[in-house]
This record gives sequence, C-alpha cells and structure tokens, in this order.
Amino acid sequence: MELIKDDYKVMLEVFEGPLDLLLYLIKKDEVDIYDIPIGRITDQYMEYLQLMKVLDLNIAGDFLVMSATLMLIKSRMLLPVEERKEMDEEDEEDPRWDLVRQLVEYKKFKDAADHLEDLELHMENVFARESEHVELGAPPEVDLRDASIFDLISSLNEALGRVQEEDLQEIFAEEYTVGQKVTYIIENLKVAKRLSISDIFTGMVSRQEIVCTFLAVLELIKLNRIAAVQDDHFGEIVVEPREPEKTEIESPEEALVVEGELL
Amino acid sequence: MSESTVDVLPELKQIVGALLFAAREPLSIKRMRKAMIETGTGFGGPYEQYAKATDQQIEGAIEALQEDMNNAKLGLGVAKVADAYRLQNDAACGPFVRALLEKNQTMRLSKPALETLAIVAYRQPCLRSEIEEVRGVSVDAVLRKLIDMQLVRVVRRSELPGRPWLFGTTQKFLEHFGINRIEDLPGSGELMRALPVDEKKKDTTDTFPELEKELGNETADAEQDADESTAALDEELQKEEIKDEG
Amino acid sequence: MSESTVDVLPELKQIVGALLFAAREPLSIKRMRKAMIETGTGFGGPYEQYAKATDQQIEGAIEALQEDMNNAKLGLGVAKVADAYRLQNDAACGPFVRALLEKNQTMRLSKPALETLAIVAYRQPCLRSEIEEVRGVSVDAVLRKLIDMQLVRVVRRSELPGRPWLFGTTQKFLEHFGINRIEDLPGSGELMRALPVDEKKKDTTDTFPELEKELGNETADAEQDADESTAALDEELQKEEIKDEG
Repeated sequence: MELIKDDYKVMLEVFEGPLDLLLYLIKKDEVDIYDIPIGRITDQYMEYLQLMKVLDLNIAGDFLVMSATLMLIKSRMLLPVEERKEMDEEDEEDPRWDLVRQLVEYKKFKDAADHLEDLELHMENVFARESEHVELGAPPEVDLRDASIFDLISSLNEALGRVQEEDLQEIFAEEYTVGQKVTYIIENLKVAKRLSISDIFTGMVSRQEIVCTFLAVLELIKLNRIAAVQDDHFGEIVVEPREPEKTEIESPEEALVVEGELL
Repeated sequence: MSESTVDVLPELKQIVGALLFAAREPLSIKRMRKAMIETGTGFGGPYEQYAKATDQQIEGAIEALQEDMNNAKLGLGVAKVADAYRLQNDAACGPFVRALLEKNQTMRLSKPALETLAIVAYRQPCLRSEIEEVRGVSVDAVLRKLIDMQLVRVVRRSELPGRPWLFGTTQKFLEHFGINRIEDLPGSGELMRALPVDEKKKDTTDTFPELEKELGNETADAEQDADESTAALDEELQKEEIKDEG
Repeated sequence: MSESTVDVLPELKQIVGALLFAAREPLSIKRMRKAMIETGTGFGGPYEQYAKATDQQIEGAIEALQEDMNNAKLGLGVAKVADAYRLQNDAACGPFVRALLEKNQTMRLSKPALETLAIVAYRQPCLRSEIEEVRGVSVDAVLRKLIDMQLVRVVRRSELPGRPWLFGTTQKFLEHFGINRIEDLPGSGELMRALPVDEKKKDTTDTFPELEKELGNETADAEQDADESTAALDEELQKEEIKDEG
C-alpha cells in the first residue's frame, strides 16, 4: 500500500507503545478486557500498525513483537481445548491469559500515572519557602492534549474506509503534496478557527489525497502550528491553531523544505 | 555561643514554626531536635529544658502548629512530605504566588515519564527490565531523563546474574508531587512489593551522636547521586549491547 | 495562563500571607497589588474582584494577618522593613534558627563600619569627604567594604567642583537592620538633613502601567549597582591621587 512515493517522514514521536494501542482498541470497542475477542482485536491492531507504517511514523520494534504475540495467541485460540492441552501439558490456561494479566497490570500503572499527574497539577500552585519547582526542561513539543496518536490514526482509518474501492486505482496520479495540504489547512483554519478532522477530509475521494492531508495535519502538530483536541473519549478530533508564541515559526512551506527537501 | 537578648522563653510550637519558616528544605523531627539540643546545651540555664524535648513532644508541637495555622487562615500551612515537614502556601493562593514569582508556565512531565515514574515508585527497588515489561516498550531514554531530573536514582545492585542495577524514586520525587511516603499513593497495597524487614522504619530513640551521624547520611549530595545513577544506567545498556552483539 | 485547579476563592488575607511567604524579598503593597491585578485579569470570572483590590484593602489585610499571626503564637510574624513587608521569625526563636542554619557566628559589622554606616545613613546623600570629616580618618577601605556588602551605594554626582559622588544606604541596609525607613532611626530629626521635596514619598494611586514601571525601577540589579558604586569610589580616589601628585 504505497500511497506516497517520496520517503517523506513526519518522525512524530509515538510516545504510546503496543500496550497502549491494545488498551485503546479494547476501550474503543467496549470489549471485556478479561474476554478479549482476540481475532477482531488482532485484525484491528494489524490495521493500525499498517497505517502507522504507511505514514512512516517512528514506531518502535515493540509494536512488531506484539503483533507476533497476538498472532500466536490467535492461532492457539483456534485449536480445540483438547489439542491445546496435548500440546502444552503443564499449561492449560487460556492462551490470552498472559496478555490479559499484562494489560490489566499496565492499566493500573496508567491510572497511577494519572494520579501523579493530578498531584503535579495541584503542586503547581504550592510553593515551599525558597524552594524551586523541579525544572522539567522544555514543555512537550507536540500538543496532542487529550487526543492520542491512535485517535488520529482512527480518524484517518475512517476517512479511508469511506473512499470507494475503485478510486484506489488512481493512486499514482501524484496530484497532491503534503506542502499543498499544509497551506490548505492553514488557510481554512484562518476562517474556521476550529476544524474537525472529518471536515478536513470532506469531499476527498483519493486515498493519496487523504494520506497527504493527514500527514499535513501531523506536520502542523509537530511544528506547533495546530493542536489536536478531543473533548470526549473517542469523540471527534478537532484541530485548532495554537496560541501565537513568542518565537515566530517561519512559513510552513519553508520549514517543510528545510526538513524534507523533497516537498 | 553568642549571648541571647531574649527575655521570654518561646513555646515548643513557636520554635517549630520559626525553624520550619527558616529552613530551605523539609525538616525531619530529628533535625528540629538537633537544633533544640544544640541551643539548649549551648545556652544552658533555662534553655536546658529544650535539650530534653522528645520526638513525641516535637511532633505534638508540629500538630498544634498545623492546626493553629489552618484555623487562622493565613494562606499557608504545614505539610508533611518525604517524612519531613515544610511550610507551604495554600494551593488556592497559588495563582497569585505564580504571578508574583512570574512562574506562569510550569513544566509538566510527559505521559511516558509519569508512567515510568509510577512503576518505579510502586515497584522500587526495581530493574529497568521490570519497567520495560510493564510498559511494553524500551524505557532507556525516559529513565535517563528522570535520573537527570533527580526524580529517579539507582538504589543498589540486585543479586541477579550480571548484578543489574535497581532503581528507586528520590526525595525530590516526593517533594515534587507533595507525597509524604510511597505508601500514601492510592492502590499501593496492591501494586507495591512487600518491603524486606530491614528496610522498614526504625523507632527513634537515638542519642545525640547517633542523630548527628544519621543526619550526615541524609544529606548525601543529590547531584553526585544523579551522576552515579546515569553511570549505572550506561553500564546496564553497555552490557546489553555486548549481549546483543555476542 | 494555565488553568486553575482551585475551587475555593481565597480571602485577601490568605493571599497576602501566601505572597509574603513565597517572596524572596520584602514586598511592597504595590507588588502585591500587581500580582492581584495580573491574576484577576488573567483568570477572569470570579477572580476579577482581586484586580480591584485597593492599596487600603491590601494594607488592611496585612494588618489582619499580622494580628492573627501574633495571636496564634506561631513563632513568626509580619514585619515592615524599607516600606515593604516580610515574614520573619520571632526574635525569641532566633537561637534555635541559628543552630539549625549553623549560623552561630552572626555577621557582625566592625565599629568603624558601623560608624561610617551611621554617618551615611543620617547624612545621605553625602560625600566621602563629609564622612572623613566627621570620623577624622580615611574611610576609603571601610566604604569599599560597605559597598561590597551592598549596604552602601552611590546615589548621584554632587554639583560641587569636580562633581564628586554622593553616597547613600541601600534597601539591604534597611533589611539587615530591620528598619522600615531612615526616619525611624533614633534622633533622625536632629541628625538628618531636610530632604528635597521631590524625594519625599508620593501618594499611591497609580494605574497598572505606572505600577509596572515603578516596580521595574525598583528591581534594579543590586549587584550591578555595587559594581557601579565601586567604580565611582575608584574614580574619586584616582582624582585625589592626581590632585596629590599635582
């Protein structure tokens, strides 16, 4: 599924790992973590992974390890319980059990991390005498606020799903560039102030155009020009311009040329 | 010791208030008692009573101070962090203090950093590999950053093959999040490991020389600690590279 | 401005307490008001009321804080120094604080330094030659030391032939001795020169831009000030050498 010819890399840091993706999919599908429909979740996992590869996101090898694990569990689930027992005498557990345990434990620590975040927020207002707050260096470069990279990919997935199969054929027309779409989004945001991702994709019928537009969104997030905001869990993702900062960022086209040179 | 120009002897509560106010870091009861012993024996006479103050009496004075400050609504109060006490402003007044100190942009930790920190906090002392197992990704870069920030440090080597290093949280971690002790974190009963007996808190009935020695250990140089911790992490990663190549 | 996690709106008294506690130097009413205006307008909504606090209201809150702190016997209180306010521990608790901070040897000024300082304080702005006239000895070294300690600074050039420099005391001088204003020194009516009208205190009904400008002037870099003052003293002495040689 080679949608863009040049090896354009957004190199957006994917902070989330494979467990985050699994938890995301489980939550999105509202399935029971203790009884994961492994076939469905594995398919979705592979779909997202595929998209991340297409987008050339900087994904860690851990994602590939997890996909192998999922495939293994899936194949073992297909075996009748009797055969499973024969194959593996001492282990008659549900093949999903290790993964479930890992996910449940990870979820607990994610909740603990959320609690630490609340404490940190509270402590921003608390000063001890002559003490300094811990210096934590520069603020995060990318403003994804409450939207995760998976939410973004999910919106891309939906947009691609709406495209008719036959339109797939006109891929190599090479009509669109990321640079073009960057300008398009910025111009539109000047008027609209807030745009939902699906609105941005409206009327696009070519997969190449959708992917270029999506990459433009990622690039703008990375350049700190826009922020991706999500009001509710799994709600619509909205992009809005970031408040103007002291350090003026050069025009997006220039920035893209410097980084990519191919655009 | 210099002579005193003081006529009225202060109450224990007042002394504790003055000490907490003047201190630049959270004070343990031990450090307050040390100041009382030194002053009491140094000045002699009616001051000798202060040298005899017990930990329990000092703790009682801190509690009284805490209560009186809260009742008087002064915009500040006594908090217990990292098993020590400090004065701090009421969070409700924080916005004004930030405006005064021109600290409107406070930096926050990223999600991966918070997750890593949570695992280290609950599971300490823990191996890098244990953190990676829970998070399912490499934590090398984020662990290094947390060490740089002095929120995480190496504790000691484990007894496992290759003697890998064990990591734990620092005093600064407790201060940053305003936590008294790890056990106060929610769900700690479930997520924490049982501590070996020898790491449990000792009761405090130390003599003055014991006090001094202990306090000396307490004030180990945190920066040097961070350098050591980074070196330990480097060592771990190097070992891994060698293993991968071989 | 970052969002607030605060639910209950604090009283003016609590805000003042928190500001004094967190400040690194004595705070003027102006600076407190500036923090309130910034927070009030920055946060908006119910916070806007704070932007409207008058100097009188803030002063009232300080007085209430002062009284409540004294009544609660906390070992600390509000003091007025150099026309600004700061928290400080009760003098009666000083010996304990010194023991804690291991400041058993308080920095004491020598007799010549104190005499020189007294002359500068009462007679400011004054010439080096005036100080020497009163003391009957050269004050070059001691004046240099006082400038280094940031207790004395150059004020401006005089209109006399050769335009020699005039010296005065600093904010730090007031802080060090815990004096609110020079006029509070004993016998000042007798020893002081009449101040020119324009150096007298102005009444305070400034707008926010005026406030900001004034505070900007207030926070002139003290260290640079000391360097400038030393340079001025050097210049004086050089002129003298030339005169002596000539």
